[in-house]
Amino acid sequence: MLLIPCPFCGKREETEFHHGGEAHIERPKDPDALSDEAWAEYLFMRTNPKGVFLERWVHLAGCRRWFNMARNTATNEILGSYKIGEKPPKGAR
Amino acid sequence: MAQKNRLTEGGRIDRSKPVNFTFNGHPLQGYAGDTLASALLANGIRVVARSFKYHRPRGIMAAGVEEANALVQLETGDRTLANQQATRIELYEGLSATSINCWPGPNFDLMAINSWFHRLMPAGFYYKTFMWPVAGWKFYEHFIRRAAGLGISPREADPDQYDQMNVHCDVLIVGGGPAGLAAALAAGRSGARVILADEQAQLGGQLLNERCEINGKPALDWVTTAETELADYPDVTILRRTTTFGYYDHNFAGLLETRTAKLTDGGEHTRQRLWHVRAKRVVLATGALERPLIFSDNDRPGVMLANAARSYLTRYGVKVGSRVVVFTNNDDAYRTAIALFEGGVKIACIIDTRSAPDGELPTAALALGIELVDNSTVTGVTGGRGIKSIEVMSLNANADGVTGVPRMIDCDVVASSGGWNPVIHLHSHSGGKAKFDEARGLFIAGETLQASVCIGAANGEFQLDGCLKQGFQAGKKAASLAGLKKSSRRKLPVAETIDETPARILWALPTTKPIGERGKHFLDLQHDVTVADVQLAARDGYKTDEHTKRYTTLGMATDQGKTGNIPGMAVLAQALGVENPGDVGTTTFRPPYTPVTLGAFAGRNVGVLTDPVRMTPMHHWHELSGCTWEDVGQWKRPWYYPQTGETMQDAVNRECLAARNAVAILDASTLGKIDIQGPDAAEFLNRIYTNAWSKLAVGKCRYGLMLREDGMIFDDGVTTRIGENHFLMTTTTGNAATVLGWLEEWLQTEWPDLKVYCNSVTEAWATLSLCGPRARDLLTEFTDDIDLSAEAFPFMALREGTVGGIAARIFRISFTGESSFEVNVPASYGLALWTQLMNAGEKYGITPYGTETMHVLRAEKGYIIVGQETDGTVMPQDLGMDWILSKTKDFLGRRSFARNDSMRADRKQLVGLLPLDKQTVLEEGGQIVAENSTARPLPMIGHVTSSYFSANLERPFALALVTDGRSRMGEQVYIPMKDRNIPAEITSPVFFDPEGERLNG
Amino acid sequence: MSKYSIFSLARNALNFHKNWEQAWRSPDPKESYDAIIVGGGGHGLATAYYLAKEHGLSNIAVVEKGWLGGGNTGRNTTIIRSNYLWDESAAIYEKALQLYEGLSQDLNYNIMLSQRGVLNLAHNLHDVRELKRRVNAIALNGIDSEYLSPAQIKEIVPIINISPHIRYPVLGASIQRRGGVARHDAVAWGYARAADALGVDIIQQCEVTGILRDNGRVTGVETTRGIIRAPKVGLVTAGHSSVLANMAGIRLPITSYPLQAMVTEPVKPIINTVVMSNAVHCYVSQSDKGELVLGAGIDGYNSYTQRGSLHVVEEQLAAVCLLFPIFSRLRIMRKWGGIVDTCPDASPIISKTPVDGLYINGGWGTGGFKATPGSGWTFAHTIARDAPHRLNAPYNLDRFTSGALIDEHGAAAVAH
Amino acid sequence: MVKSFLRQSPLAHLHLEARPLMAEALPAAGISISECAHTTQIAVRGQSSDPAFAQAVTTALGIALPTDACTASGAPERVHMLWMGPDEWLVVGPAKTDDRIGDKLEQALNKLHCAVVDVSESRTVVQICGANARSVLDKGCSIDLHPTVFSPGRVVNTVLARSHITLHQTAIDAKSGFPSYDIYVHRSFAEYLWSWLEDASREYGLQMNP
Ligand SMILES: Cc1cc2nc3c(=O)[nH]c(=O)nc-3n(C[C@H](O)[C@H](O)[C@H](O)COP(=O)(O)OP(=O)(O)OC[C@H]3O[C@@H](n4cnc5c(N)ncnc54)[C@H](O)[C@@H]3O)c2cc1C
Ligand SMILES: NC(=O)c1ccc[n+]([C@@H]2O[C@H](COP(=O)([O-])OP(=O)(O)OC[C@H]3O[C@@H](n4cnc5c(N)ncnc54)[C@H](O)[C@@H]3O)[C@@H](O)[C@H]2O)c1
Ligand SMILES: Cc1cc2nc3c(=O)[nH]c(=O)nc-3n(C[C@H](O)[C@H](O)[C@H](O)COP(=O)(O)O)c2cc1C
Ligand SMILES: [Zn+2]
Repeated sequence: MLLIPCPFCGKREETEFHHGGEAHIERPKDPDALSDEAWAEYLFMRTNPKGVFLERWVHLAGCRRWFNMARNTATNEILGSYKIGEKPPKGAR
Repeated sequence: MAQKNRLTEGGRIDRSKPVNFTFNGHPLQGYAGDTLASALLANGIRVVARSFKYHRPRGIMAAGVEEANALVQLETGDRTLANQQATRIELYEGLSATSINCWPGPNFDLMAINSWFHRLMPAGFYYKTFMWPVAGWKFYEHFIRRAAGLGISPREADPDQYDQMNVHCDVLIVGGGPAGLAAALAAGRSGARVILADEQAQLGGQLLNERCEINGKPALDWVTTAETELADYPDVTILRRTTTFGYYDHNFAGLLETRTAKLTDGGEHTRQRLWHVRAKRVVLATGALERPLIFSDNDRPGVMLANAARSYLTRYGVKVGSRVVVFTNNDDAYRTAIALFEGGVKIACIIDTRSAPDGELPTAALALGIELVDNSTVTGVTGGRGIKSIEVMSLNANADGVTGVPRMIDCDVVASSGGWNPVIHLHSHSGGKAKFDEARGLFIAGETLQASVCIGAANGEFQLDGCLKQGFQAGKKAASLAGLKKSSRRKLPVAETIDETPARILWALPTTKPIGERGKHFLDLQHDVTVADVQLAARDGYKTDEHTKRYTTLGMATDQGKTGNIPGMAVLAQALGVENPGDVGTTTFRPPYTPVTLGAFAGRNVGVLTDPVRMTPMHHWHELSGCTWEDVGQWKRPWYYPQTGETMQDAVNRECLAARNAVAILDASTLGKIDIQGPDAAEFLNRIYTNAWSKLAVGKCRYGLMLREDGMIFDDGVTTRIGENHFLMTTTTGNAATVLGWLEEWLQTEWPDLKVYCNSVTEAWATLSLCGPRARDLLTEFTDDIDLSAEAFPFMALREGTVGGIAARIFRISFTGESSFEVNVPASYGLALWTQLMNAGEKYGITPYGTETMHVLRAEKGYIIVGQETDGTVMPQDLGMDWILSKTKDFLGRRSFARNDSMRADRKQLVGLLPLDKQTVLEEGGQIVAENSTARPLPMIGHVTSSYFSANLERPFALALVTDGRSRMGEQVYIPMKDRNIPAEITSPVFFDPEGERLNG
Repeated sequence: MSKYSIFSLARNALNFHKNWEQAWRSPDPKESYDAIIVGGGGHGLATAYYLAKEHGLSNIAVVEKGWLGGGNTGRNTTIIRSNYLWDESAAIYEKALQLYEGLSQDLNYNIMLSQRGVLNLAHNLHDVRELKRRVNAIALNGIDSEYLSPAQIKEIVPIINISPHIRYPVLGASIQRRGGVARHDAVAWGYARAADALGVDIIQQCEVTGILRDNGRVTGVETTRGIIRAPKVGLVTAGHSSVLANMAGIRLPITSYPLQAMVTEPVKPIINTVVMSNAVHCYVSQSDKGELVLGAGIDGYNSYTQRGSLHVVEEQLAAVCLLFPIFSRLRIMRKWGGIVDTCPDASPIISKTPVDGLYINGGWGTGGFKATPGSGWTFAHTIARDAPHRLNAPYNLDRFTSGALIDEHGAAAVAH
Repeated sequence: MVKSFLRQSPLAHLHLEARPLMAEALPAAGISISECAHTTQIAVRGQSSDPAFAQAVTTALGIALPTDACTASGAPERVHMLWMGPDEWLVVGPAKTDDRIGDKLEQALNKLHCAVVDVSESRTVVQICGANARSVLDKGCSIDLHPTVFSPGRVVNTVLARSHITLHQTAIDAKSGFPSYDIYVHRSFAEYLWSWLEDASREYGLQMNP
């Protein structure tokens, strides 16, 4: 049972959130310029690391804001959360 | 012969309160304060159960959670509880318990025949046999299943209630023994919010079983004072009968509280409450469990843990036997000998695996005149249903064999102690490591991933004084780490420290023959796993702890190996020639610490509270009208409104005809509605939807399709431009929340530069959808400020005004293909307007219709339903909806059209299907084949997505997805059912009013 | 390999079972092999077995970081069935089921296949439609499959609540009578023993930490027990698929989630079949030992911790209590988690990779136990011939580029 | 213009007003709950970092924009404002005020990038107070409601049982120390939530206010 630090509301139970997968996957600016492989990379390919993972969450039952979080997927230790557009906390990169 | 083993005084039972109960039908009596186990022992009952596999007679071996043998079926009928440990059942008036897994009873059990074949049934024997004939397992399995399984499940629904509670605290302390109590006092004094939970009905832990002193007074006095002090702190919560069953990430713990002393019956209360505790700090003061010595035939009724024998005497005033042998490898068991001796029990002797133990406790025991047989072990036990005597021999130099002359000692109880195992279960649940203390042969808590600490016996501190000190220190530190700095200068309690000399750890004790050849050395008493089984596992190649566990089922019973696991792993280590059992390790500790009722996990989410039923403002009108409901997401929607005597088809026909010929009304309030505002709103819609939005005029509506990035259809709906920078989007009922989430996700994470705000207004509006040729006539009666004529108010337009005196928005949009008016009023006026429309509409034949009729009507028009015509693999082109794909802008999902599979010519396409016999309604989900054949396999070319009888067309019809369907118009295909292939013709998917004249009418 | 039978059991009994041979050896890794299979779960062991048995490739090693079968093979709810929607899925799962049907004899190890039938419940009209679609498709593929009314369900599962008034009423079910359960550990052990007998080296406690490549070709693996060379390497590491692929510089369309399961205390037989409900994320069967084996839906976030969150279990058990009100007083004895590797289309990958000689088998998510023999059989073919078998050709990595996904989501919100 | 007698709250059909007032019968009632129907509720979206926005809101309503997370401004019995998110607020007006709040806001915010949406109909408000109010909420809500952490003026969007709610602690009784809360629940969930509250309150003794 994760205790997730929403950058806006503070620490709340996991049940208030929804996980949004890997963070920092940008939608290509010009999809037509991409090969099928590159498009597939954007659509489907994920790092899925064992260790520190930069991921997206949305505080669905709270402030409805999306944010990013750095969490160790091997231990569930949370290194910190940060707003969209901000840089990951130190030690997470 | 009432309670022949009960002492006349002593113990924490109330002799003035006799309690009647029955065991296997025999009426017996105990006292308030007894457990079922102590009462059975008081009454001289020895055989309580039979073992799992060999059906050997078994007695009571412990006094607490570690009991592996004495399982009973408690009560009968709907309140029955299976596999209950007699040691944890507080005795109550009228209790009735029976032995499980034996017939006719524990003293004589027919299945004991199994033990004759025990040689054929070593660990894992079933993997090696039952393979012939090929279909044979089904036959064997039938009998194996009936023989296995312990107690019986209730056969009726549970009459009791369970609930849950979420709480936060600074410090959660698990265990109310001396260490936990001390921690609670220290934390409580610093003003912390404390939860102290103990699984027992009384606090005190091990002190309840001892006669020791704190501050020079009986230790229990200190317990009482501590409880009184704690009760005074408003922020200290003490939970008795509450087991912390699981310890999860980020200091979250699950606790199970049993709310009544009568285990089976919640009465007026909830029977059990499951607590969700989020703690800043956790202190684990869970104590230690004694482990037995593993010797030949150590499962006989009368072999028990040394501290259990002590507990029955001190806590319950029960003599466990008349001649007791204490068998030990450590000093602590001498306490049992002394206590029993002083309580008037004859001690036959103390057998110690060590030579000449000279610690304070052995010295004190010897001073009482108790005989010590040192450097020895029990090599055999005689007596099946109760010990008659034991055989004792000296250990050889390596302690791997015995020497000398066997000596027979008469006795009826062997109280054995192999040392203590700290309870590190919870620590491990949450990802903490275990580390092996080689010197003492036990596992203690290693590194933790949580903000937690193990203290007291759970931390390997076995001295009372040390436990108190660790407790105070841990409580204070936890409070301070949780942010409370207040400190107290009260004097700490002290207890006498009795030095104990080191134990001599021997795992499986030798007998006169190799292990397995004389008697059985049981490790897991509940699953009948022996030392020989573990050795066989190692020999068979199952060499890791986890393999041995699974091959032998060691530790997989309801007690989860609380007494057997550690010796078992040590035996495995020996069998593998590994010197240090720490290198073999322990198998994984998993929640729950002790079993937890399913009902408690479910809590109040049962019955009518299972899951919210979402209701529209008109819900209760529908209910009263006798409609049949369809579940759509959490909503209930009217499916159809049968009148007396009508079948579903009758009702749907009537509703369909009314919609096309008169006027019909649908509650469409469940549709998702999203208010979208901002200067970039149109641009936002351009990206989200496949078609273009910038040029939509204010006051106009447009249909839109949303795709996922993989190009597949995700949702659809009509969006209206309410103002230059203001749109109202509608979504399908089931997807309302998902679509809002989708919009927010793109806005917030990908396009934060777009100036757009989205707000859900689904619930703000009641939507009453009127359709049919008389709809306009009816509505005209209700409004004088909106011109409803087709010219003034065309299809796909919005008007605002009043309807029936209520501020309203009317949309001329249609899902039925009829001239329609979707009237939206503030939700709390929905019912009033609905009622008025029904009254006034009577003369036009107004008919309420449900989702089924809606589906028929839309299908007649070839309109799709997302989730029915689509399944996550369907692109707009497949549905013939290329017209809605903008060629001039990018939108989500567009790039995926250019992938190979998207451009395949033979994709499945939406078509209509007309069954040739004009009678048969095809099965939705029916598969379509090209060939009229009964061969299997038979290649499929598509499937029926929607299928109905149409009263308007006077025939059945269907929609389908068919490979290359659009080029198959007029072809005959077949829909195979169990008994026949139904022929049908492929047609256009639009069956009614293809020109759309009615829409505009 | 000495044969297992009632006779050998009797013979050994005379001797206190002291003379059994080890089920498999524990050799040290050799310097090189013809092929290395990374991952000693059911799929990896089956791959090794069929490589040796069907393709004569016996100089191979199975390299396992922990203990055999300690991954998902050892923690799944053991449901076996082949009633999948799409032709491609039906074909491979049916192949697996057919291999299962003779597996105890083939391996000479009783895997206790119990074909007691698997029911999938429908709770709303949408479910009913989807279920019928599936039932029809499966039957046309020549696989046994029937649709049951609530009354028929009640006959098979008398303890289920079919009241139309409960929150998730039981409106119907599909049944595959040939479906059922098997003893999961035995599948791993049986394959291990049989593969070992054919000469396969099974190396436990040996973690692969790197994948050696030269010029776009695989040359071996780096392990905690040293470098082992081989011209062919098959990755079969389930939950850890991405971790291994990343070692070879490959990103996969896979996400790893915790999936929880649990057992109750044992009771006398009370349910004789397997009941699954995808809509409410729960499934139930009773083991031969008497426990109810219950599975939940996946947890909502990536994790490698093999433990999940409590609320997931609570929701699942509330649904169980609704469908089986008599279970409310039974107690959960143990619960655990596994790590499942899920693909976007809920179908697996059995494929060559961009690195020559490197093959991958993964993405089975919540439902690969039932596929174990078929997965190993086709993967062995793929490795031996450096080309997929007809049955696994659709499961290549390219499908994510071409878009030819095999979307089993309908079936497999939870596809056990 | 609007015939207000036609208006029905989502709990109206339960006829709560007609239920016996159990105060006397149950002097020890630990919980009292009631519906506060038909409050005005306006969702306001905008940039709190934009001083013009905050100023305009204050001008329109006479109360400050609560910019601290999870707080409210204004007095609960008058127009007040709840923080819903970093760019989202809920303006609440008592049931009987005229509906001009929305207009005032729209006028004041006219020129700015913002959104003002009348959502009065979306939710109803259930008020709960009494000695055991906190325990009842604890049965279904994971927020820490201890007085040292959660006090009058605190607002959270969260989950209660199986529905999303907004929880606003409106007061704490000076004498008894008992808290009062407003629970905002979407109208389609209202009946479910009410049943849940009744069920959770049962052990403490429940009193219903008209
Ligand atoms: C709770 C749960 C319930 C399930 N229920 C069902 C069900 O009812 N029916 C069904 O069909 N399926 C079910 N599944 C899914 C099924 O268990 C898996 O799909 C299947 O077991 C995968 O088998 P495998 O052999 O590929 O993987 P595994 O058994 O996980 O084997 C992979 C092995 O790779 C090893 N490994 C990983 N990294 C390395 C490395 N670096 N070096 C060496 N070795 C490594 C692991 O230790 C592991 O032993 C369930 C899964 C779970 C978790
Ligand atoms: N001399 C020895 O060899 C020896 C060995 C062990 C213990 N002891 C004595 O035992 C005492 C140990 O004190 P302590 O406080 O550490 O332990 P304790 O055993 O006195 O108390 C632990 C308490 O925790 C409870 N508990 C355990 N797991 C629980 C769970 N999951 N949920 C709820 N409750 C749980 C137990 O019921 C028990 O009441 C001391 O008096 C010590 O001297 C002596
Ligand atoms: C089908 C199945 C049945 C199981 N039955 C039992 C059981 O009867 N008793 C038990 O303690 N554990 C049982 N387990 C759980 C295992 O003890 C163990 O928790 C699981 O294999 C995961 O491994 P781990 O807990 O060591 O990580 C069972 C597991 C499975 C997959
Ligand atoms: Zn938040």
